[in-house]
Amino acid sequence: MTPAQLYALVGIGLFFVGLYALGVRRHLLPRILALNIMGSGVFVVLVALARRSSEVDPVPHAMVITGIVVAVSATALALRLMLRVAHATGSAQLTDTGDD
Amino acid sequence: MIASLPTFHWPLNAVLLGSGATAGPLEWMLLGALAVLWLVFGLWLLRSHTSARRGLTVALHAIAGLGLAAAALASDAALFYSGVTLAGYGTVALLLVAHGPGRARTAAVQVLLMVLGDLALFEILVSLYSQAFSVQFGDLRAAYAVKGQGLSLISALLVITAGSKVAMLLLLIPATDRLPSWRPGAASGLLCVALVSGVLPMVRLVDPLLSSESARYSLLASAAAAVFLCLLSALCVLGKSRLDAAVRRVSALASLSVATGVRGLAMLAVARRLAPLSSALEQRMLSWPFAVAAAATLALALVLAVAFGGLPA
Amino acid sequence: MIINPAFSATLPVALVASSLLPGLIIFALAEESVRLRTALNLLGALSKLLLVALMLWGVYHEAAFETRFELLPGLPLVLRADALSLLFITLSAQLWFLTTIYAVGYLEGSPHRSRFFGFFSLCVTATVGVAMAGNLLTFILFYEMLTLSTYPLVVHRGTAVARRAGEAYLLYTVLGGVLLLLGAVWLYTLTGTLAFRPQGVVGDLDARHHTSLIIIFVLLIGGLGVKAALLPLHGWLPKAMVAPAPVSALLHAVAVVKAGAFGIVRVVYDIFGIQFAATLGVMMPLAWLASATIIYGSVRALFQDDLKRRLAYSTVSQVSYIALGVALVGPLASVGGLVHLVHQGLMKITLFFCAGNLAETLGIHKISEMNGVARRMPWTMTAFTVASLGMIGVPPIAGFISKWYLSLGAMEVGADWVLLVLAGSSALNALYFLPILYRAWFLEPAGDWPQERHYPRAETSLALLIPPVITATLALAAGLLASVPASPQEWAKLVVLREFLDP
Amino acid sequence: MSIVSPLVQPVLLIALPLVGSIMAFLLSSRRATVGVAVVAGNLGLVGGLIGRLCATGPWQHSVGGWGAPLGIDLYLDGLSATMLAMTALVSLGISAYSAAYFSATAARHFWPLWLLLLAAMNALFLSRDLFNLYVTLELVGIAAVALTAMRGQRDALVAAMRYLLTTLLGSMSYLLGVALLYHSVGSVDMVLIGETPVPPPVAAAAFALMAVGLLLKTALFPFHFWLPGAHSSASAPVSAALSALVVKVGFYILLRLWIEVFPALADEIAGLLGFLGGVAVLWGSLQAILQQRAKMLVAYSTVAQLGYFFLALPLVAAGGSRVWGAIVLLVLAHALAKAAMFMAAGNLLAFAGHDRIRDLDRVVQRMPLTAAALGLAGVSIMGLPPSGGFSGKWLLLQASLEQGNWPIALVLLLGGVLAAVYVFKLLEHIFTSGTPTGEPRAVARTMEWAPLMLAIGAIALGFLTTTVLDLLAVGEPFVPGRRDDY
Repeated sequence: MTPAQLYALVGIGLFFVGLYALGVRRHLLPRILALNIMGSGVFVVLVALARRSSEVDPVPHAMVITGIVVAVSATALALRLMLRVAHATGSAQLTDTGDD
Repeated sequence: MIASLPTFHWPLNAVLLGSGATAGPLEWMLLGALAVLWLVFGLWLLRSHTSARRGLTVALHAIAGLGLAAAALASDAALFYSGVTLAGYGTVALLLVAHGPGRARTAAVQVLLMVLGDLALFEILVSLYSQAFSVQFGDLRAAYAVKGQGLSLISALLVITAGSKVAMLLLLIPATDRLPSWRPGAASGLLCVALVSGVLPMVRLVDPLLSSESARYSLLASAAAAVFLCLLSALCVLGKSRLDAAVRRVSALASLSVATGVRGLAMLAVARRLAPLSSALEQRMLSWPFAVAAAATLALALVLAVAFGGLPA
Repeated sequence: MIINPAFSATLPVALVASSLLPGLIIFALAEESVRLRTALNLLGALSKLLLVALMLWGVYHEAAFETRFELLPGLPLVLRADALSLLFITLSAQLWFLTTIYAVGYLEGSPHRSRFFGFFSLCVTATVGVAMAGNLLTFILFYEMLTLSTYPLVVHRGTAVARRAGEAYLLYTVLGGVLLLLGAVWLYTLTGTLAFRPQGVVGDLDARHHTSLIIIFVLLIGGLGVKAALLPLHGWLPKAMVAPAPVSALLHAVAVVKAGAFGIVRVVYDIFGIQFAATLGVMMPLAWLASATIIYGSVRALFQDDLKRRLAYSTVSQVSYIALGVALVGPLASVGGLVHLVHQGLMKITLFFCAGNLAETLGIHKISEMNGVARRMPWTMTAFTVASLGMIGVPPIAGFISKWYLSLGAMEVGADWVLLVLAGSSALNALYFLPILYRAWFLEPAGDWPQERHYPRAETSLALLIPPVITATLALAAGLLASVPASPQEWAKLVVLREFLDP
Repeated sequence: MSIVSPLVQPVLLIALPLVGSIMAFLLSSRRATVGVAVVAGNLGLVGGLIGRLCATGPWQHSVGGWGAPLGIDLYLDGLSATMLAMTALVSLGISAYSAAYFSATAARHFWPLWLLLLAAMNALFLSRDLFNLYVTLELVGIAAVALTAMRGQRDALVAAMRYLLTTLLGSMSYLLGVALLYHSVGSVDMVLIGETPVPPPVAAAAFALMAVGLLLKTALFPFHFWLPGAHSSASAPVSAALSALVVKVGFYILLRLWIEVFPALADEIAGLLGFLGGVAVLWGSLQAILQQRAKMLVAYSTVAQLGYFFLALPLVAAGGSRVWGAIVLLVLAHALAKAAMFMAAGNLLAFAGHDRIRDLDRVVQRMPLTAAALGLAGVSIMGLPPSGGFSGKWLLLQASLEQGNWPIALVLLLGGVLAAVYVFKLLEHIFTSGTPTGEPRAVARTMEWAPLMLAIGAIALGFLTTTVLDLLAVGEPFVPGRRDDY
């Protein structure tokens, strides 16, 4: 097994860890973190798989950087929203479905 | 003398299914008879207590009279049928106006008999037309000569028509002792209807060149049908008290026979004119189709009698 | 005959627009602007009459009026005027004119009139479209438009009853529309065309398709039978009686019921082709269904005390005469059915006008309240009498002609049992119409009327009185003068000649 | 034809809304004016593009001269043009509505986000490589969530949060799929991937991941759990935007993948998606019928209508581009009609202060234009002629009967009936006479006209069917691998 594949597996592992957490945790903060972990997992996969031949392919790195920027902004929005929700409902969890 | 009367023909192609009117000896005579009777009827109407609705009476009398004239002069089925229905509905309406609601049940039976007769007449005309593809009586008569042979439904229907119309007339009899005065007047109106819509179809449709000695039989046939219908209907009219009603019926029959003696003569005149065509009727109507027809008529009348039981009295 | 093609292409559109545009403008009008609204209505109605006259003249001289527009790939929107469509258009144009006058008088001072007349015009637009549809797609388009534009009229009163009636109406018509749509698309997948052609478009299909053709026929007739109130599908019609009288008149005489019947004629003749349909063996069942409806409607009518409900059931019965005439495969019966399309319209609209007059002037809704009403409203009741005698088939009123041809047609094809059906229907008609006449003319009024309103000029307001008198006169004339050129009867003969007998 | 040279037009299509959004953010007043102007300009640009497209056929533009893989390629064919046109039209209606709808304070949040959303969507429809699609998709999601949360009520916030988690999860799963594909192909260009052989397991895994991600965003049953809450709790124009445009974005990408990248795989899961679509149609309609609040009803109707797009997928294998055309027609019709419906429902809400269907009597009567908008939009939703909804349905019904696929035909018809039920559940209150509850507030004219115009558009689409289909056919977007022959 090449290190690249190892990395890739790790990345996929991260992805599913995050997915699991997203599924089981109720509190919003862990869920947001879980999404970030999934994101990092995907980025790891990208970077790892970038090395398919001797020379390194720059495109995935570009992608990852872009992806990180996107993820950061998304996280920021998520956190702000979480605070608002916590402020409005009194708990940082998604209780009712909102469609009474 | 009659034969010397002039003959006119008016084509009315735009009217109905393309019709026309003819006035020959028979028509003149018929018109004369009708005019007299209808006048009597009119006078009787005006004499009876209907001053409140004189306008309506006059209008209806005029319309029904028009219908009678149209039927008498019509040389084609459609116009004839229109005239018959106009005269029928008009006369019944007039009787209702004259008698008021008191005679509702009588009137109802008369209406039912009239509708029955009209339906039968309609079927006759339709079935003859589908043979002849023309509404002119000439062609229809030819068609009847073909379709009316032997055991034919049409002859039966013809008897029903005649019978039901005459029954409308006779129906006045049993109830006469409760009619207002001048009851012959009332009868004369219905007599016109009976003549035009009951007897005239036979004149028009049945081939007149036939031996005359059987006239009385065939007239008897129609009369019998009429009496059957009439007695049956009378039962419906009088409802509960049957026994004394029956007695009254007999007595009234006698009284009317006297009262209408004059018109009996008139009828005889017509009957003589009709005599030749009667044996044709005999051949068909004294045969068992007639029996079937009479039976059917009775049954139908019974049904109607039950059906109209719920009508307002 | 030579007609400028541009003209012949614009005329159908103009005919549709003549009621569509006024309708759209009326929606925008304020409730108060009665004059303008009435003016628009009459303008539209009159211009439509004019255009129809033009078209009659043209079609009589065998000119072709057609407009096409590519709606779906391979499926154009076709508006075409042939003899059959003109039979229907002429009827609806005339009756629309009269009904408009009537409605103006009837709804005087009631709320939401702009809305009412707007949808009223849309309804007639849809009817004209249905009449001129040159293929099944166009027909469906206007047929659904008719459904949608009639619903607001049915529920116009806004009461809970009206809403329920509207729900019933929608339930039936939407389901009918679904059947129609399915049948049409299926047909299209088989034939590749939906055009209305004489002798139909499916005749040359392979024999293995015949089963599906029969199913398609059932689907189409089912979809149309809802509006034509064929037996199992008639339930909405009596319920829809809650609508104002002009609407009932429109529903029963001009638009909805007629659209269904007309559609049946179209499908049988111009989609399947009468002969082919007969060979499929679908016509006799249709005839039975129609006969059953005729008898059933009459029997139900016997037991209604509400005048409009009795009339509604009478419509259920009478409209099936049209289907019956079509179903008895034969030219004479066809004439009977087609001519009844017009005659039933004239007579039934008269009856509903009169019923409306009674309700509006005296507050009478039930037959048991009608004692002696003829003394108060002689003209209305005269019109009513003429129309109802016509329904019974008494000559020389229009109904007689229809019955005459239907009976002849029945004998022509040897279906003598139909004679019994017709005779029975006549007898039943007599049984449920004559008592009304008896009450109205010969009984004494029972005290005061429920809510009497007095009018200075006549027994009721002239706008309510004149239309029924006119339609009654027309019904009488259509029968008495049945043989003058371009009378309904003659026109129906022309249709039969052109569409069904020509090879 | 627009004055801007065609080579820059696509860039402008993205730049203009972006600049507009920044301006709207910086300006202290006149935000609405700027916004409407920008959206109108956007419509003009799209018009120009379409003119150009019909003249010269599809074409590609490398931003700043950098070609793929490092640069960004913009690509335009009939399909993207149609989606752009849809976005431009609907967003113009929504902007006109919003100009009157929002208070000054709310406008401060709305316009920047809204224009950003517009820019993101334009970019998405123009880009053709998987990674750009990811970025734009994410942008769309973020903007949409922010707009949903904007109203600030409790239910809105909760719904927005759920929406955000869902959409992020979707993008993640999509991105992982992209990564897998990139590994085996070495490019993110759709057509390239479509042409190079990919080891089946990788392809399957990638497609599964991307499909699930997109289905989450498109809210196909059973992934619809987030939609009704978000769409009903947001403020009216936002709901309109979400229902009419945003959900379509995910479907658009799925459609491109379906045609260009995974034709073989796609046909295998067509049955499953079709089934889910059918369930969505029935389930959504039933839920809509059961709802007591107007906006919830409309939201569930969106769930049902989205179902139609997937319901038709089993037909495309045999039906080809005609079925695709029908689907896109339905997408357009739904965009116009649903935007109109949501804005009309917003009018009811603004007018009566509530949207309980039960108490809507006479509220609707005093707003004839809104009532008309509801009615006309309803016609298209029910699929009655003449309307875009009808044309699409007719074509689908035709295809399904030609292929003897009766279940789909029946669901199509049944869906129409159920739609009629819930549409008239709203409409019948136009005519019933009740007593108004509470003191009604006036509604601005534009807020009544905007939905009416869109609804009329949905009807007009029924008459423009052939035109739209011709436009769609430009560059044959529904035939795989047609990209390289221009």
